[in-house]
Amino acid sequence: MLKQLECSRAIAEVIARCRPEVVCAYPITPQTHIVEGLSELVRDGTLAPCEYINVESETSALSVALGASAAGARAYTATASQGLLHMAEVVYNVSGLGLPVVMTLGNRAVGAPINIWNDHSDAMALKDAGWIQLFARDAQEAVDLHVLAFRLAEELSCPVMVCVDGFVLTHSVEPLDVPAQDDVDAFLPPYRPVQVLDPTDPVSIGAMVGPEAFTEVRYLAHHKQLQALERIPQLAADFRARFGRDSGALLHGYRTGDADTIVVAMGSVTGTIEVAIDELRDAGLAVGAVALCAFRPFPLAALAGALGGAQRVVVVERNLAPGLGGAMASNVRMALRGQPIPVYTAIAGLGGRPVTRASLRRLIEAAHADAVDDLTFVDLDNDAIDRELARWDERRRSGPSAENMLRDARRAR
Amino acid sequence: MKKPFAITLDPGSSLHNHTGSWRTQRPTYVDRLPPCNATCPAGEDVQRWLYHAEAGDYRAAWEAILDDNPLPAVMGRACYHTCEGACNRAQLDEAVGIHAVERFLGDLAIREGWPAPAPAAATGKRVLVVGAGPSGLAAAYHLARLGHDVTIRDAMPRAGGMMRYGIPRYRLPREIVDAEIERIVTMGVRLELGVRVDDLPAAMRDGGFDACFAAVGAHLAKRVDIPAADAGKILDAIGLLRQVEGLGDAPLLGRRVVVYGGGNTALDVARTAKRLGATDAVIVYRRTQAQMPAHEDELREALEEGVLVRWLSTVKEMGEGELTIEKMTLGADGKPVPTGELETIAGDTLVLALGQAVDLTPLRAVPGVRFTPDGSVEVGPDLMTGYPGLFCGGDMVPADRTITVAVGHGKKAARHIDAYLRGGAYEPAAKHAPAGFDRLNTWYYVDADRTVQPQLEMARRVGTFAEVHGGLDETTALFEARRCLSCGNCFECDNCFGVCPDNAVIKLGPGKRFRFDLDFCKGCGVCARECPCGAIEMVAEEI
Amino acid sequence: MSSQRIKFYQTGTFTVGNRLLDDSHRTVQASMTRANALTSGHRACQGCGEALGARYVLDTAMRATGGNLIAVNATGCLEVFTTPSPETAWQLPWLHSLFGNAAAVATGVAAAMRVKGKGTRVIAQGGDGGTTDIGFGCLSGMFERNDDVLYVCYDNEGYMNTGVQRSSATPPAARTATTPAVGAEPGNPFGTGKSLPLLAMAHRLPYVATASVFDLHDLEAKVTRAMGFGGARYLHVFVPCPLGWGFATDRTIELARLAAECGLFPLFEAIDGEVTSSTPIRRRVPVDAYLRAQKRFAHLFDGDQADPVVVRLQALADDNIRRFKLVDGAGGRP
Amino acid sequence: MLEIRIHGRGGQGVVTAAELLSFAAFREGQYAQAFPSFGSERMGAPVVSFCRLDHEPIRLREPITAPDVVVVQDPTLLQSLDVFAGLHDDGWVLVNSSRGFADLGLAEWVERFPRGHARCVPATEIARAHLGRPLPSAALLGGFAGLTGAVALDSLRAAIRERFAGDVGERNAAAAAATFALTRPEPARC
Repeated sequence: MLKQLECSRAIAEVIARCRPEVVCAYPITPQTHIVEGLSELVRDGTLAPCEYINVESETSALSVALGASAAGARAYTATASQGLLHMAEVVYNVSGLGLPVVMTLGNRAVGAPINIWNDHSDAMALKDAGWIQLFARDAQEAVDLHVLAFRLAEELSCPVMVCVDGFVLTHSVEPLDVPAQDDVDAFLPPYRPVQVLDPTDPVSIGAMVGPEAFTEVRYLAHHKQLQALERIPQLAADFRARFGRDSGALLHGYRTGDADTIVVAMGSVTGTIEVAIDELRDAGLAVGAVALCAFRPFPLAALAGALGGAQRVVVVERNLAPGLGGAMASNVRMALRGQPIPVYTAIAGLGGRPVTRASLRRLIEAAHADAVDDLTFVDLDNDAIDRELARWDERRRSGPSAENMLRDARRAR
Repeated sequence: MKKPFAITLDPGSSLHNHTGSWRTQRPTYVDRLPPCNATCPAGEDVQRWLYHAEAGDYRAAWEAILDDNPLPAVMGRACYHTCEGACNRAQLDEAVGIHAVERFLGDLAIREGWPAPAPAAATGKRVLVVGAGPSGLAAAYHLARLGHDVTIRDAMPRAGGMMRYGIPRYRLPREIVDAEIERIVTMGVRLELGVRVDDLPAAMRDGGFDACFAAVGAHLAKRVDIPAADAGKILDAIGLLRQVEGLGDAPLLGRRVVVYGGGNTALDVARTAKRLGATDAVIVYRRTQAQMPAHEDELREALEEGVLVRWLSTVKEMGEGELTIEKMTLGADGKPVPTGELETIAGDTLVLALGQAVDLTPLRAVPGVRFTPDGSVEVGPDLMTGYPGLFCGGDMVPADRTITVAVGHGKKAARHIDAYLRGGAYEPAAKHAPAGFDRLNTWYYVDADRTVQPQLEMARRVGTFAEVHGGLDETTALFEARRCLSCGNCFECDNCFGVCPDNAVIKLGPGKRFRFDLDFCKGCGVCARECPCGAIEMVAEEI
Repeated sequence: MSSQRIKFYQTGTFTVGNRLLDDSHRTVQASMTRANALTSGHRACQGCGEALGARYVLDTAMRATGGNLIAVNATGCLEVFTTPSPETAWQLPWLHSLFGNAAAVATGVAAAMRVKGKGTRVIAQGGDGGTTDIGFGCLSGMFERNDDVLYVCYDNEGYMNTGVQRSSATPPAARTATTPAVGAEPGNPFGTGKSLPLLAMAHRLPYVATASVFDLHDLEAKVTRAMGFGGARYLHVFVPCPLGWGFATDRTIELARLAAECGLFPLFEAIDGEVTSSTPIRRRVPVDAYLRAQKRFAHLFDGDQADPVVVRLQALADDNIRRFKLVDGAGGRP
Repeated sequence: MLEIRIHGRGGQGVVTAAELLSFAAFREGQYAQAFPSFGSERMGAPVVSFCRLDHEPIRLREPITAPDVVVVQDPTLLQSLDVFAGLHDDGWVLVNSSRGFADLGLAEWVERFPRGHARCVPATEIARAHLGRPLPSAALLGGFAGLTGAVALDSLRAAIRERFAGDVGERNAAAAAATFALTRPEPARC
């Protein structure tokens, strides 16, 4: 049943219907509304039994979830940006111990300069921490992915990070269907841990593993991700069967069938890209789009299949790997190894800069004509850059670039 | 549970890892010789019997004493307890009152009528014991336990020797002596009193004895010539003490008694004189207090009772109601030297307490028996004389003349006689290494001052022959027993079991002590260091 | 009096067990059926105080909870020497995550137990580095939320796992790999460091105590008492380290004893933020006796003259004795 | 290349010994590589360290499984480990023991080695005499130098003095010299 809701509220409600037993929270924008909503649902008894724990840091937040999960409780937390990096070693630890924690990541840039708006720098920083990373293309998928995430996590005993673009999705108010409790219960069986701290059957969890077995432990972590590649489409099909909509997949293709140029992206930019594709199709360009839902595991085969007929690929990504280009594009190139087609990287929407239909159309058109560089910065203020670089040339030290550029921008106005 | 590979492990799986390979030294449990035992002339295993007493198992404690000494109630009173002088606890607070616990156990046994242990199967061998003093009684008792047929002969009308005719009643009540002798007789030992044995080989031959133990004591009073107006006023100590015990005439001492000598007998006589009604009892001694051979406690009690001592003095002359004494001084060699300075003191009677000599008459003619220059019988390490099968002990042979030495001789002689009768030689077990104070970890022991035995009030002390010292009651005896530090012998405190960082000590259960698990012991040595009583040693590993 | 002393004198009253005592008066460690929560085969150094402390604490807690106990462990010596895969020395459910998050992980375990209504109790444990330094944020959070966890710090006064570096629990003047005994003020500077027990008290915890491996009766009484409280509790256990401090492996307990009996490590307990009792020193010793036994203080005893630093350390000890009332009357026998 | 494996116990200076050897060899212009094998074991546990000496740069980074020389710092290890694993028959063996191979039960086994290649030296006794402490590392290195000739005694002493300042260095150097004298082959008679 559709209701006009803030996405964060809807996520809170769907999390509650997933019946987590321990929820840990440390506030950081833009995920705060989710955990605020959960605190209310726990306090008013909607979500019960559940321990809601206000912790003093993200490290503690995920550590509490880790402990709860190891003790057999379904555990949930949410974070963003600096918070994810603050808890970074626990992120690795949860996956290393194979604990099926589900965490919402309200994607946000990582400072400095401090910036509270959306991009994917946070998720990309920890892409290799052993978690499954699912990116929501829209608010409804953001809601639905959590149900799927718990089931996937617990089946594989592997943590899942549900990546939801900060503000763009988290704070969007729109008609949303929060899966009904009965359906969630039917889809998501109670948590049966693979390993658990139990005084009647004691084990030691978290041993020190030396050179003789560490490689094998890591291999098995990789193997879990490969298993997820198989399970995600199956669970998506199950989800469709029960809830009647397509939420969750390895990837979503859009008008790729005969496309010469295919745009690959993740998250909330997907919708805008699809609109731009429609407009360009109307203008006669054979273009299409692929939205990755699973970034870890990375769906190499599925993506290769989706991109198989294209002559070029444009990766639009909301993060920058300084000194290289884009983390996502590097991964996409892996899917296309052996195929002599160019993969253009377009960095867009960093730190919350809007990714507009117009910009996207310009980008895609240029790419379609192979008139873009390998690495493009969408909507880059070239004047500001040029002035700052000139200053760099004058003097090695010219003060903080950000302030200089702001001053220039004011002057320009 | 299907556990994730490598990171999740089965409990206690480290038991596969035998850390014993780390060890370069290993702990070993030892039993060491506590100083009480080491110094006891009777060889009592004090620590062992206290161990039972600590647990309130008084019967077992008493029986453990009886392994070495058949006279606990006597010994608890009359022994000068060298054990307490050596007790390690004295370096912590005060020595354990071993004699008081022994006396408690001895008295309890008498009160409860506990019998001596049943003798071993009869050997058919017959042994004659001459002298029913502590040494003869002890020998008879041990020989009887070993299954031999024993007859004791004594010239006196009653058994006990010096226990009856030497030590005053106020120190050793006669009913105690009687009870402990009776227990030995009950074992089947024949007691023939009033029988003097003058020819030992003949007595052995005629009685069909396979061996003989002679312990007739030293009854001949040593005398010095002192010019006296009335020689009748000069008595000897041993004769006086016998008179008090009803042998011969009742003693007539007068009001002012002077005792000449510095041994325990001198004090016994002076204190006895007080009890017989003397107003003055003065001891005259040639040397200083520090040189006095008498036991410190005896002197203290005598002084409490009003006995006076003239140190560094000799008796020159006995006059009518007075004596002349000469003051002495200590020479460079520490010996007393006359000063020529004379003094007169009041005195109706002079009692000589200058020591006793052995009556060697019965042994003079025995072939092979030899004597020391100072008039003792020469014996080998097995206490046998030069005459085969004839053993001697107690005051007759060269040794300290105490009841405890005597009892020790009795035991020792019995063991050698037993071996002799079996045609072998007795080999005493090797002694354990000493358990010195430096080996103890005394932090684990609570400070606990010694229990004070009750004493008779002074008025009754000097007026009667009632026993001066009272015994401990059960509570105080238990307390005192538990002050024992158990030097050098495991008392199952569980410290080693508890303090091992590698759980490499196995507790075997009550009374069974512990075992080291060498699969896991890394040889750190914490157990040895923290053993309160020093019963663990670290030994280098052999390759 | 923090543990119930046995009134009637017993041979070896302060020993681990005593055949003369009623079972209820003996320590858990005297029992043949103790849990051995930390069992043989672990790879701790010979004479490791931490191995002892951990077994003491956990076995007592196992008894107090009827075995319904889970332990969470910070990274450090205790973790490394007990669980090198494929072998673990633990015999109770045990979880290790990271160096600085043990308190938070324990909070999570406790939350799970509460939500499941299992009544299982939780102990978190770590060394002084994991407690006073890197883990302090998580620990403080666990304290102020009053989560139902007993946090136990095994204090060996340094980062021993990484090779004996300074922690904020390292005592003044002590030499470590990062506070070398050179320069004007050799060793760890005076005026640094922190007291976690006092910080814990400032959180108004229901129960805070210090204990040491030399006095097992006292330690077990404190663990037992701690398990009788709900909410966040803190126990700080003194565990000498033969390697890091430089003393012979058989002297571990002796060193712990000397530390307490000279006053440098006070044994006390506090309820709701107030000190309620302290364990009196029975045989007081000067700090010399404790310091001289360790190589980490050897530089204080190089010269012929007594180092003034020893006097300063004695003053710290005296201050503890006064502050925690460690000496009653004459102060025990010297 | 000469590959050396040193067996001892945590706390006995096993790692330091390999390092000192490499320093000594470096002084002589050799290429030398010393490295430990770290486990989770602690003080007292059996530990092992490695040293490679060569006249060419050393690129190998694998543990030494087939050593030319095995040095055993603590003979109690012989009971629990195969310290000689991988040692080939023309290799060298140096064991710290005041007793002989016969007493150690190795008499027959050492016969496989060339004459003079297997020695027991009382390094702990020598260390006690020179240092007053039973730390046999330096003494054993002296023995190694005497036995194999792979480094000169002077280089070794210099390396020891460089590592341990003052009296401690002198005493260790003296211990090394003492063991060197024991193990050096008899000088040829003229």
